[in-house]
Amino acid sequence: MAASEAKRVLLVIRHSPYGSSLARASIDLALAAAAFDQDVSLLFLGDGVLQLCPDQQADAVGSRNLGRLLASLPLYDITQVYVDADAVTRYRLDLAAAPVTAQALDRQAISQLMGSHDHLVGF
Amino acid sequence: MILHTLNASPSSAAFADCLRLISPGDALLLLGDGVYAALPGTPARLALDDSAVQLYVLHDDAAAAGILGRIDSAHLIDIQGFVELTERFSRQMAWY
Amino acid sequence: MLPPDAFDRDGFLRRLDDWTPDVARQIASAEGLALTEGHWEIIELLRNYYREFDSSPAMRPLVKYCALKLGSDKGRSIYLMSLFPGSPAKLGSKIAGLPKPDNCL
Amino acid sequence: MIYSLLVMSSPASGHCAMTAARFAQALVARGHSIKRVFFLDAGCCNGSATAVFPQDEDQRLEPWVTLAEQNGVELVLCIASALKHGMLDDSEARRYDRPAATVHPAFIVSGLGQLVEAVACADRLVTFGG
Repeated sequence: MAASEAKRVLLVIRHSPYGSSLARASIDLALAAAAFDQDVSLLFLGDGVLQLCPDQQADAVGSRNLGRLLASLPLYDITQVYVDADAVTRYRLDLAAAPVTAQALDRQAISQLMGSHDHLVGF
Repeated sequence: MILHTLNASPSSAAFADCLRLISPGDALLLLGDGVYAALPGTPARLALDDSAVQLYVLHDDAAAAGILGRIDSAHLIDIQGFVELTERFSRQMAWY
Repeated sequence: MLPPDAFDRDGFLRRLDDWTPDVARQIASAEGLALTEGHWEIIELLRNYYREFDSSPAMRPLVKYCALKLGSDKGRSIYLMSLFPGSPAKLGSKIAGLPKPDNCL
Repeated sequence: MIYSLLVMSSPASGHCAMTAARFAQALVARGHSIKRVFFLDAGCCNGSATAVFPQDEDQRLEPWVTLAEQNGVELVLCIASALKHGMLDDSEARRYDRPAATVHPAFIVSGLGQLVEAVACADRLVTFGG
């Protein structure tokens, strides 16, 4: 992977943490990309913002805790984390309590974000 | 400019999110259950017409759904047309 | 000493609850390592990482986490390599009784 | 142009996975090159050597095998997804003491790094989901 060929990749994450296996797959891909020194950004869109709920207790359903996994993103140097402001409002989420720091974007800013990356991966 | 592909029915959250983020000049290819969003006169189709998106429908999926006769042939493309869209648009966003 | 069938073919514990410091010594010895104070410090750190993030770390986050918790002297890959040769994140996780990384980085 | 494909669609539900295979064939026919097709989540079931589909329906495995064998397209199943779906090649079946391999030999079972690299190398990434 030549550095000159570096592609900016945006993962668009639209699924809730425990409703399907897609949420976990998208975060695993983010961690893998970071481990290979790729420039990766995350956008939590629509129901995807539900991954930012604080106090997830996944052991109650025998799952890995996705909220706690998200808290490790800064250790992977993943700092470009964005969240859909409309969905945050719709679900009355408190971003200050979220497991990872995320920047809230309105509709127009999200369109610009999608246009500023080379590849989009929709989950 | 983005090529959006939608493989989910017009009642889905995927459709709502896609519609919200589509920009004028983007293209939208409907496939699978997404083809129902092309049905003329439906709220989904009216919203798509308002969004000024270039609308395409995968021919075989519309045929399977039984709605081929209700869709203007100008919007219908085959798999090669799908490939051509990805040549024209450097990014694709899959909604499903 | 745990019996051989307590471990999978790659030497990872089948049941994470089986882990004790003695089991760590047993796994390390199978890998040709005698555990020193320096090893134990990283093993404890790995177990804390797992408790905090519910995952086994890749190399980069492990190095950063070490720097954060133990200072910049130890938060370096060369230091971790000297303790756990080859693949420190994987070998350290195995000895610390963490789940086998399933993402195969 | 260089394409990479990401397939998350199951072969057993809907026909998006078959659309992906037809898309890959059309890419080859138009002279594009395919760096890799990566199968993630339910998409990894496309590599099943043991799934049986009704005789009067499309055979879901065959188009992929043709792409691999006749056009040299690399097909990679995500190992984490594959294990969860019971998709094991010979070495994984041995590693986890399972009675048989279930992955067709035209497919490789490997990690997400293969997807990361495929995305980094591609002019175009096309995702198939749902």
